[in-house]
Amino acid sequence: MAYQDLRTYLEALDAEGQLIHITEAVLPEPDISAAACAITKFGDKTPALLFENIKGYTNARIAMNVHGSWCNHALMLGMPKDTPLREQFFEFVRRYQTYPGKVEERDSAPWEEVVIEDDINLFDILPLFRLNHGDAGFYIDKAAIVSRDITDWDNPATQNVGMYRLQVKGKNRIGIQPASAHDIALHLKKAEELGEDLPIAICIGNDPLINTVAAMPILYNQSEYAMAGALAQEAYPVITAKHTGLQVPWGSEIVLEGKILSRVREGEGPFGEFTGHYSGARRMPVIEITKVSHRRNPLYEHLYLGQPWTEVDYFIGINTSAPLHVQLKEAFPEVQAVNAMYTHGLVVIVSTKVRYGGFAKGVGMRVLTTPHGLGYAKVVIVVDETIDPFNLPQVMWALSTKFNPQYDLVTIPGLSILPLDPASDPAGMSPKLIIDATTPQAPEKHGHYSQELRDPVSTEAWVEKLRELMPKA
Amino acid sequence: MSKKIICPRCESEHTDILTQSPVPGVWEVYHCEECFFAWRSTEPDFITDPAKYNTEFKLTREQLDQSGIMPAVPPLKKR
Amino acid sequence: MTKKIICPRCESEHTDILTQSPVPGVWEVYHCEECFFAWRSTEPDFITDPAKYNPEFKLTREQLDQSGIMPAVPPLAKR
Amino acid sequence: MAYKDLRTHLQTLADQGQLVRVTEAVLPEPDIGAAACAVNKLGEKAPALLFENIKGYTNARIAMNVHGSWCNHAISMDMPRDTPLKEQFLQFVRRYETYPGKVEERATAPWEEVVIEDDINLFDILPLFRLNHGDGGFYIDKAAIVTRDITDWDDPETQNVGMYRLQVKGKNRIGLQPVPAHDIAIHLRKAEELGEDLPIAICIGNDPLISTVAAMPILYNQSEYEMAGALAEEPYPVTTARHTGLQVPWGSEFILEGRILSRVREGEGPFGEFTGHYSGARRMPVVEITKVSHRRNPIYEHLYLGMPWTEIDYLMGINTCAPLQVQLKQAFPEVQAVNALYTHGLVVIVSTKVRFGGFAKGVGMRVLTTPHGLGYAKVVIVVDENIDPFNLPQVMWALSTKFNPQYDLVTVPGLSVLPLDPGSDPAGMTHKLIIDTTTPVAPETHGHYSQELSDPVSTDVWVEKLRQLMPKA
Repeated sequence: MAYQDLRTYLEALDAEGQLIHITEAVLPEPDISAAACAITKFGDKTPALLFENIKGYTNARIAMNVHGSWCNHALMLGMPKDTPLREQFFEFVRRYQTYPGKVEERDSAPWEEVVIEDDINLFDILPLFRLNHGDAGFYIDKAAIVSRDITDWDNPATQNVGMYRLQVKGKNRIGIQPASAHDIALHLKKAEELGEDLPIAICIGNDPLINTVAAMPILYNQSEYAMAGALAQEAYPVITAKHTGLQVPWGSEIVLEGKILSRVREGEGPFGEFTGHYSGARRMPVIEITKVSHRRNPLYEHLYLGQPWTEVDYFIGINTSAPLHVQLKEAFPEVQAVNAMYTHGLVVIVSTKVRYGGFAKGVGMRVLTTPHGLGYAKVVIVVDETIDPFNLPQVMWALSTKFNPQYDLVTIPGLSILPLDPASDPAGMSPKLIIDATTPQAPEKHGHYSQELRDPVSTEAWVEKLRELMPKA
Repeated sequence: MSKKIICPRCESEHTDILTQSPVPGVWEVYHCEECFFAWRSTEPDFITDPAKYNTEFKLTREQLDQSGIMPAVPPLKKR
Repeated sequence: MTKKIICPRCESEHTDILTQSPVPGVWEVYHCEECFFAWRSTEPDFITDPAKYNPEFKLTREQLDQSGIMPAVPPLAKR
Repeated sequence: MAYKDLRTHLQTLADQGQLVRVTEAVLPEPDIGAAACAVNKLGEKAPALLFENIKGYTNARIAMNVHGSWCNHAISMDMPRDTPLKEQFLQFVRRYETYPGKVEERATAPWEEVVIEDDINLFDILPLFRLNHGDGGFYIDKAAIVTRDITDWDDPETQNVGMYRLQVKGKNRIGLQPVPAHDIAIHLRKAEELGEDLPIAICIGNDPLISTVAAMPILYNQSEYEMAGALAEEPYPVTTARHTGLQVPWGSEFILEGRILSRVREGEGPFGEFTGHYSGARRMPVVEITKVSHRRNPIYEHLYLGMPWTEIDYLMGINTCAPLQVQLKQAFPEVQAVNALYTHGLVVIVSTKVRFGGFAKGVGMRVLTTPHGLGYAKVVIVVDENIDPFNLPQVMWALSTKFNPQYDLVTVPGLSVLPLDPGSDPAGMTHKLIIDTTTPVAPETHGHYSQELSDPVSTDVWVEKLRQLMPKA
């Protein structure tokens, strides 16, 4: 069953013991981010946090760490909370491949309850706070942002839902970072070529799936709502926001509408990014907000990010791995699974059958040439089909026994990479590595691999037998 | 304001109050109209005090004006 | 023995019974005096049957006699 | 020390829910190997197994997986069962640095209860079985093996306790693999130069610490019993076995005494090894057993090994890390922790402070030149001090953001590695890699690292606060 809004999902998390209500009075800084950082120290089953008593506010509520564990991720998919990561990955891939899912347009939405069009002050409407100490200001970092190509407005395939960082810089003024490779940058370019503003809708406090999709590298002409419908396995509800005419999630808590000002660039940043490093400051586009709508007693949702692992790593793990998996399998059906969970896929581990000598290096080069891999994928490790790429100790075993740097290491100089990679030099350029940790196949003949250990016959039967005999915790 | 509010980051005086806490007197949020920094009065002093602000993150309007532009502004076209 | 026991690995007939199960009749353990292979009568047939033994692991006395020595036998020295 | 023999230790494991008794009748093959392989598929907290009903035997008992989880390892160190791996490592290093510990010589031992000197048939005394299908026979793979230098018999420093694989090839005849680099090979060489046999004692079914020490790369003139005393933090009890005059553990279940036949080599192998590959067959020395002693109703202890992770990876994990840590810190006090858990240290991850540009590569080269690293350490990954090398997702983050192959990758061609490394080509030779994933410091200038994210102030306070609020499982 899918959750159509954040409230329903938080209730489900609560029922599963995956939500902590923080009722003591906390300061916006540094308490909220310190707590959201602290919760990540408890392992990979942590609950979400709901702050219900924030000093200075009368009724603000802030949800953090909503996606911040594999348990929460499983519950988002409607799976049992202890579902192993690998099974979640394969279920995600399976649903992803049912794209397009259904989208259901509704006439009215709960977020229409309160409307503000005059004297907008976002600082009064949203309980904004600083996330990391070096951030330049108060960011919105977990919004689903909707835009369209104004030169092709009626073509729904151009509508994009993405997640970009937003620095609230004035009462109704927001800085936005549209990375050049992302869909919204294409929309902005077309509008700016004509000297026109770009309508935009910023949707905050959402059902968990649309946020997952907004942060996912899908193709330009794919619809995020149809993808959310595929992942939900039921029709995804949307509604048209009348002020801009953009489709937004029916279940959002808060919808901000406005426009990106044409041809304006203004100081933005730094902001602590998913790389675990601050981004530095650059001049970036500016949004003016002209209408705010929200539910009564709205929930504000935010995402913590820091040095891994924090919420962002759970949030952009499986949804980065799944498209790579599907795209690689189109060329190489031998591919078994793709783990691109490290820093949005700067490190990618691929498990594959090997058709012939040198094949695994081909798979590695293919990773480097996928749309996402072109800008990420700095180190690609290819392992045998018998290795689970999500099981890092197994990957270390493959590296320890299957890898000989004389034959199995490929360095490609001077490739492109996202400029946020702090190691890139100059920013945006890096050599990349393919590490072939598969067993050599003919006509490759180095090493002496013929006799690999396999599980004894009847091991599987014993797994089940021992599961019954295990001491109950 | 009786006391001038100085931006902790760029030390400009072009600052303004963005908002005050809905519960009166708990905090105020300021922002800087030069470097776009924002801060709350209750944050730790290494955020709010210009003398204690982390030097690694100090940033002036001039530096911002020389920073990179992302994305580039395209040439104008006719529709 | 009425039936000759053949070593599943090197197929020599120089085999012997090492032991029989303390509970009578459950199994016997054989070994090969040529290639030093040992097996129990109750093991799966891909271990006990010379025709089904994994060819990757087949090994003869001749091959063993040509295999590496570890560690090398040192020259004799006087104390 | 809590555990002076295997029985006491098994009782403690049982008390802590870390022992499964298998009472159903099982066949020696394939059930015991399959079950011991299966138990590690049930997660990182796997219990030990005690087989109490083995078809064909009247009263045999076989203990498997005694060391086979970090819980069991913690219990063997008398620490709480859920102690995190890194804490176990640091505690292990702390006790290791108190070497030499005390040794207590006792006049009698429980293993003297039953003595067999005539018509020895090991197949009747020990419930031997084949572990992996490709093994050349029935092995003893978890014995503490004691020898001395016969040319310097009275110097206790020459006494060695090691763990070497043993193929039981006849009623009282055992094949032994003494790797040339190991201490026992030095003893054998001296005896064989004189044309004399080498006395040997094979001790089976031991307290957990002596197995840990026997599998540990300590120095030639260090005493394993004193090391066990240091790790136990109390005197380690030993008894002199009169037939050979060798000191053996007081608590062993079985003691086999005999001699390595001088200048004899005979076919041995293959055996499935810790590399996850079979070893092939070679001609190796032969042991003749002349006296067997054992406790009444002895417990036979065995170790499963296969594709990681299995018991052996837990048995020779932390005890491989600790000596490397101590040796590296002698040169570089900046070193924080060493993770050499992967295939006995073929992959090594070192966390260190960085003194100046290029320093981390120096640390990597030092790893390659430690006594153990010379024959292992094929891939060395150096990470910053704030990375926990035992936390692989953190290591992947360092690799993803701190590493630029143009500057940070060192390939050293043609180094030595143990011949069991299946990637070596020819066997025993390989290229090796140093991967520097530390943050560049002056005078290194590449990349843009100045602003790394750190935990918000008061995160520690929130960890404690949230610990109280966490839902109880």
